[in-house]
Amino acid sequence: MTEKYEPKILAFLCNWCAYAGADLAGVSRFQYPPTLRVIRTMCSGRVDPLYVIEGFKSGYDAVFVSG
Amino acid sequence: MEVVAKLLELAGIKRDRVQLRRVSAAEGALFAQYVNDVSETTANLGPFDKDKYQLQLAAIERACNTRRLRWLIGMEHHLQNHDNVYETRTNPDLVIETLDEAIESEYHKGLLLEVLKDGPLSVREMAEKTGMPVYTVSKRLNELESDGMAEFDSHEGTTPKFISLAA
Amino acid sequence: MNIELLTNTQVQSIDGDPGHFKAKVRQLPRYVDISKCTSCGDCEKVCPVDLKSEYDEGLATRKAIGRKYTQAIPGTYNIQKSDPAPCLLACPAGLNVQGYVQMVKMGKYQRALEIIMEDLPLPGVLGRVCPHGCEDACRRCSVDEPVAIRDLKRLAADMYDPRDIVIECLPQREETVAIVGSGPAGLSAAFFLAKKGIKSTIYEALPQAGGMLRVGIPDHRLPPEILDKEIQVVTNLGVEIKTNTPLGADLSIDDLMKDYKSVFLAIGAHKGIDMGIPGEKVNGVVQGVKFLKEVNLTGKTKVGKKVAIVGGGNVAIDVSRAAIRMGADEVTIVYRRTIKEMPAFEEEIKAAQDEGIKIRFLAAPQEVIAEDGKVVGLRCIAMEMGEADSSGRRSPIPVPGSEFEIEIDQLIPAIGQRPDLSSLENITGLEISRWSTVETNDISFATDVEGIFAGGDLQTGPWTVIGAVAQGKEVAESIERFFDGTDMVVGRDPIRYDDPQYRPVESDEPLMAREAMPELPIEQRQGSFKEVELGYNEESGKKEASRCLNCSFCCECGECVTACLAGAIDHDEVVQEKEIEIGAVILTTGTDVFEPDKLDEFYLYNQSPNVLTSLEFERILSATGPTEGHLTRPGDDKEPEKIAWLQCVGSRDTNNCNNGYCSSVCCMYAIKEAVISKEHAPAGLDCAIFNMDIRTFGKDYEKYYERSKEQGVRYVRSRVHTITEIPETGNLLLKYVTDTGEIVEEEFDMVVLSVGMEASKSAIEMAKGLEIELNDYNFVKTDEIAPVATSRPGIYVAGVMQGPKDIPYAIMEASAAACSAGKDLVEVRGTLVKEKVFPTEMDVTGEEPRVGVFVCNCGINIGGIADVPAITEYAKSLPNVVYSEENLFSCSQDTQEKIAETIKKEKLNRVVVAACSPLTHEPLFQETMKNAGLNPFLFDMANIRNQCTWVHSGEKDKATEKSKDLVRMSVARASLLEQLKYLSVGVSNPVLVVGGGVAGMTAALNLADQGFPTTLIEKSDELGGSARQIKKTWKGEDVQSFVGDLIAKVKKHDQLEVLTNSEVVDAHGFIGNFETTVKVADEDRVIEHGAVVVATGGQATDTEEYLYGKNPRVTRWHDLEANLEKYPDANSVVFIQCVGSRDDNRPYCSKICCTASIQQALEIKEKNPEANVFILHRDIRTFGDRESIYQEAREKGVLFIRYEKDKKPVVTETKDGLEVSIFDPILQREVVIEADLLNLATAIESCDNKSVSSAYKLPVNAENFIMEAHAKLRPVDCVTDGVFICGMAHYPKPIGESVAQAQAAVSRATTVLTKQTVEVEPIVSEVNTDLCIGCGLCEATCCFSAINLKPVEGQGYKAETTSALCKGCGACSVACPQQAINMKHFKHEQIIAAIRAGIAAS
Amino acid sequence: MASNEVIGSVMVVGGGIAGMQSSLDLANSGYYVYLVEESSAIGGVMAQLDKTFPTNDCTM
Repeated sequence: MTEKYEPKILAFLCNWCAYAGADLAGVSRFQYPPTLRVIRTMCSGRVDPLYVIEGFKSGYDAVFVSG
Repeated sequence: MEVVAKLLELAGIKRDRVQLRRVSAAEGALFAQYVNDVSETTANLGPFDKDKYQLQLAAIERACNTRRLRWLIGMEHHLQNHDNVYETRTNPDLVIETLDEAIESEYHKGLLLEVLKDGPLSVREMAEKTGMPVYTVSKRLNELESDGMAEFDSHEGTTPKFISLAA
Repeated sequence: MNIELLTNTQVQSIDGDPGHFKAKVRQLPRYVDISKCTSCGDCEKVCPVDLKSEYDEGLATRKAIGRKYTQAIPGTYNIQKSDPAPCLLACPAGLNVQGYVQMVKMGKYQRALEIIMEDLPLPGVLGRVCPHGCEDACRRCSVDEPVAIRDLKRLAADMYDPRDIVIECLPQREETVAIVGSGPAGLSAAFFLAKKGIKSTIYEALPQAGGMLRVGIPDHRLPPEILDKEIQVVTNLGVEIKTNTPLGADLSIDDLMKDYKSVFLAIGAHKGIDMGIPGEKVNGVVQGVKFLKEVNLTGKTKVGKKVAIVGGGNVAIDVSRAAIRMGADEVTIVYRRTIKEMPAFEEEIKAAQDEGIKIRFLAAPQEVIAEDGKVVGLRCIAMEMGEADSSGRRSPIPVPGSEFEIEIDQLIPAIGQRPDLSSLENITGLEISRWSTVETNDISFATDVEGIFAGGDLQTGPWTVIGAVAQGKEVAESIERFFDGTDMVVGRDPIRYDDPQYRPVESDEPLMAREAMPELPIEQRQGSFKEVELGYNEESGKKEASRCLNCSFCCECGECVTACLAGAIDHDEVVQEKEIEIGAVILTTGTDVFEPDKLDEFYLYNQSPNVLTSLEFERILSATGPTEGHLTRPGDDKEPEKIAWLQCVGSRDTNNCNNGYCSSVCCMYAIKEAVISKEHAPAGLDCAIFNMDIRTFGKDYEKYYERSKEQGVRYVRSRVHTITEIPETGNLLLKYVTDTGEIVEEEFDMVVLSVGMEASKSAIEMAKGLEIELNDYNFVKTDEIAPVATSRPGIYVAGVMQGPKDIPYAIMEASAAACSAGKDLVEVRGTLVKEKVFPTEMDVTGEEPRVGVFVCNCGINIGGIADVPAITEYAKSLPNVVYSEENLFSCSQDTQEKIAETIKKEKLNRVVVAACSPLTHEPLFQETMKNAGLNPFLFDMANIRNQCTWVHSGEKDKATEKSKDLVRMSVARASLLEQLKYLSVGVSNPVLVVGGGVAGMTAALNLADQGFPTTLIEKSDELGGSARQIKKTWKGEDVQSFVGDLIAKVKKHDQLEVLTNSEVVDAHGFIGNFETTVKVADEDRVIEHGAVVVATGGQATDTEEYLYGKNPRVTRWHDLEANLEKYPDANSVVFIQCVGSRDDNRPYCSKICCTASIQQALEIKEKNPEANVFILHRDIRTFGDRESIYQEAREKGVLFIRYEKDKKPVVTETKDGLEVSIFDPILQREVVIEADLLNLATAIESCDNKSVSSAYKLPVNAENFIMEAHAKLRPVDCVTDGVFICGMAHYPKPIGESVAQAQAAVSRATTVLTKQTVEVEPIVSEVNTDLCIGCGLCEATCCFSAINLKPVEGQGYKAETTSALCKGCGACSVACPQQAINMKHFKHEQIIAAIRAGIAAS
Repeated sequence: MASNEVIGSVMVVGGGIAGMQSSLDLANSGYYVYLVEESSAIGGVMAQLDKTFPTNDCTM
């Protein structure tokens, strides 16, 4: 694999679903690139559009919302 | 999230930069897969230049803060899934159409207010700075005026200049 | 809090009846004060005792002081001790042998001497002349040779001058003591008196002090300067020795009694005993003791050329060796018995013989032959050993006519000594025995004359030096008591140890030869009294000392006491016998792991270091294990390339061991170990599991098995028949026969034995003591329909003590037992519990944030990948951070306490822990916050393990960078966190049970019995569920009568309402306060309740396979179950297993079908033994002791044929019936079976649970079984608080497990229902009413009806949150057009801060 | 205390995973618990295990 650009991605993970899923991915040692910067929210519904914009304004390359 | 994605698209930011995925507590493998996908997609899009989109992001932020959009964001779910007072379901296409129209209008207005922040500008100047066609600028300016968000300021020669009344 | 933990404790007995038992328990001390120990580990560093670590399965060592494992609870240290070591018990003076031997091992000679001199003032002397009974008692004798204890004592005294040891003495008292005699007894008494502050003066008849040590032992054995030095040890304490001062004319006892308050007579036994033969008074005959006295005092005496010595003791040998040194040409010892009986030390006899001394065994002197009054010869008679007398001792008897003469010019009798009493003659009242010894009290050594004590050889007759020393010490004690006027005897009886318990001697204890004592060469000994034994050097001393087996575990060297700065160690703690009163008892003592030593010849477990048990292997994989998780083999630390697992070691085996059951967990753990090995090892590790059947019957286990195949784990269906070690490589050669009959030899680097469980001996003993019935395999016997009740009412059992099972089921049983015990005691619930109080919370509002960051290594889970020190250092540079540190395990109890301390010390008001996941560990750390007086919401976690190091293990630098980013985000958020208060809401105690099968009814009945108003809803029109289709449990209990009984009880119960034809429609509310809408026969009813038990059940599926539904001869198993009598004539019955299970559609095992089919097969066989019964299966999964019916079926001729998933049997219709064709893997060909009857073991699926799962928001797994909160540890709780699951709604299971899980659900529900209030997380929405315009969008958005518009006077409508309902999702906040709603703990500002912090400024 | 008076406490013998669960349940539902453990710390065999199936969770 060639050296690829490694982006920084802002991630919002729902406490009960995706965050737990991400924990489980860890427990199962599924490997993925270290691109995410995770913010835990109680629900993906908590993710205000303003947070997404704030993410881009701060310089993230993408925003990933999972719940 | 749909609203944001649409706004970003209007601003020329690829909507792939915002990704929404469902992952349950039991789907560790799926989560890892999604991260791989998103990372890959984003890598292909290349770095996001936040400075280049400064104006656009500010405009989107403004748009998102408008009551109209927030109302629509809040109502979207309700409109699509519940009956209205006449016990009929609003036509989903109509909801989307309304939303799209609102998004576009609020975004444009956001852009105008952003460029007007630094002082009075003419319609042509606004069109130049925002990249919108002159006609659209006039139309949105008109809307702003009727909302009480902008007003005529002065003439520079024959060219009328406008100022923002928004915070 | 309400659990009193009694560690090191055993139950002795339980008396009484259900409701009021009295238990006697025995608690061994920890020897460490829990309240003082800081778990710093300093004691462990200095402890000299190396023991095998049980936690690491013997693959590493541990100390006698320590913790079971790092995260142990309680986390304080513990000293392991057993009874006093045999060496100590054998020593008359009770020296702590193990202690000083360990100190010599460590090279700490001073400390060794300190230990020795607790009991003995003459270490160098005894280090040379002690008869060392301790060595005879040494348990090392059973391995090779005893530890050279005496020589090690000498080494200590050689290496450090005993005179430099500080002897602590009490302040001097007024009373003084006179001691007559300066031998070992006198010196010892003087020494111990001095320690007690009692001054003494020693009167010695001879010109030099030392008694027999001076005059009875020649210098080649005890150099006089050693004796001088050690007498100084005594005199340095202020003891005066007056030599040449005998009792007698010039000094009477009365004189002494005038000047001293007490007199100790210790004049020894210096008078030789006559032989009693003619001629023994002639010239040239001299008593041995006299001879030695002359030699020792003057250095010369008359020595003949040809010397005969009579006797066999040490004196005889000493005389002989002295005579040789003094110039005798020929020295002969005449001894009546054989060398075996000779009382002299073995090494002395040998040395004498080496030096040229002859010993005439079996010869007795008869007459001294004299010429001119001078000895010229000795007539002797030969002896032979007679028959043993009543005491078992054989006496020598003369052989008639065997007289002979030897020519001599000197005869030295040395047959014994007795005290010379001439100086004591005029003491009135002193009683003398017939052996010329002084009679005293056995314990106090007080004579009949007040104030006069007697000891040493004077009291015992000739005995050992160490015996005399011991008596001297005892006399000192008596004299002190005499002075104090207290009873001299009481409390001094020696403690007897009839059956002392020691550290077991390992069967594979490595042999180590005893270090040889260097000696003076023979040629240098003649004419010289130079010391013969030269003493060990340090190196051999340490080596010799390391041979000690540490029989008592702790050696009581006291090093830990010195090391412990907290002063927590107390070696004097004693055993506590307690009686506790309880209402019920739950036994959960677990099992032993099968020890493959028993089958060593086959498995080479003891012979090859690379054959391990699975538990040992578990330790190798563990980050906390001996290799810190690096997968290497113990033999040579090589990384293995091929590992084999051998299944069923000690399970399913009635040939080699009597364990006919399946241990239920080994398949799964072997798969797990293989999968994890592959993760730990570089790519290409070959993992092969040799098995008979793979039994992955638990929830999601089958999927795990299938995934392991994808990950490359290899499964070999074969039992290995020979294992041989390849000596050159240490590899193991496995020979086995494949399914197809091919013989294969394969080499592996490592072999892991998947050992099963075995009833533990101690548990068996306890159960018998408590009169609790056991089953055939010594597990506690229970009924299938009462799975946690033992045969003794009021005593319950849970876990593997009842039989092998996996963790979730053990936990279910544990809760079930808690339910049963609780039910017995309902009337007194809450009478004995207390409540926990936390320190008052500090209000930090308005304070500048002071953030503390704690970065966890999680063993190597984080630290092995990310650079934890760098992250910790980095954290210090972040704004608001005032403190940061790293921990090995942040979650361990000691670290928790340390964090709390640090919070207080550093005045932290925000805490960030960078470790694992907040989902699992946040509550723990929040408790720590509370303990430190901080609000628990001022805490944040950075998940740098689950979401970082574990998933980026190949990118260490990037993982470190990401960790730093995550810490930065966490700190940014934490700085803005605000304190929140828990809200408490009342609990309503009615309870709802959904599902009227066995599980639901059991749950409902148990709840109602405990006084909770219970509503049981059942969707069909009758109770009973799927159990109605079953006739018998596998153990043979009648299911229909059980179910009928249950239904009757349920219907009758006054606390229980049954609603049939009912269904849950909708539910609102939360733990403690649910509101459920139930549709009862088309009518909606709202039920308020505090908890829900979901038991919606499972059912057998239909199938379209195998002509089911097309041919009447094809049935499903429960059709057959209900109608077995319909088919009495069937002569050929075929069962097909896994119909619809374990396939792509339902990738799980239905768990019960193997047992059910075998049960039916047996019934058919019983009714018609001639019938041919075939079971076509993929694996037979008769877990636990169900294995026994599998065995029975095979014995009765049921034929089992295996098929593969992709080679299913084919069923065709024929004229007379059916034809089943299947590929037989053993015959390697297609076989065709004619069948009258075909029975399909169709899969068990979950009943429809959609309405329930959506009403209570319960996630289901891919196969529609309701998910538990944690697959391993919370198998009964649902993800939604207050909702519990049991029965087949959770997963297919037999009745027993359903009953247990139902009881467990009750127990879990009880923990909610018994509370007055429950606390509600304060993470809820908050409305800024100034901004709120009352639009109602929030209300429309909220899925939980937690936010509503309420009229406010003069302001129209305003939104308001119902905190108890709010889940904190934040949807309302996003929906609010006014941005008037914020979420507590996830505030807008907090999230924005975290977003911004995620991108490094740099 | 009268001999037939019911006592609101329970003794749990064995501090492994099952014993701990029983104790926690009982203590949380209003009973005083004596947890009797033969060794110096609770945790039983489970504390020795590296990970647990089927989730490969850490056992601590």
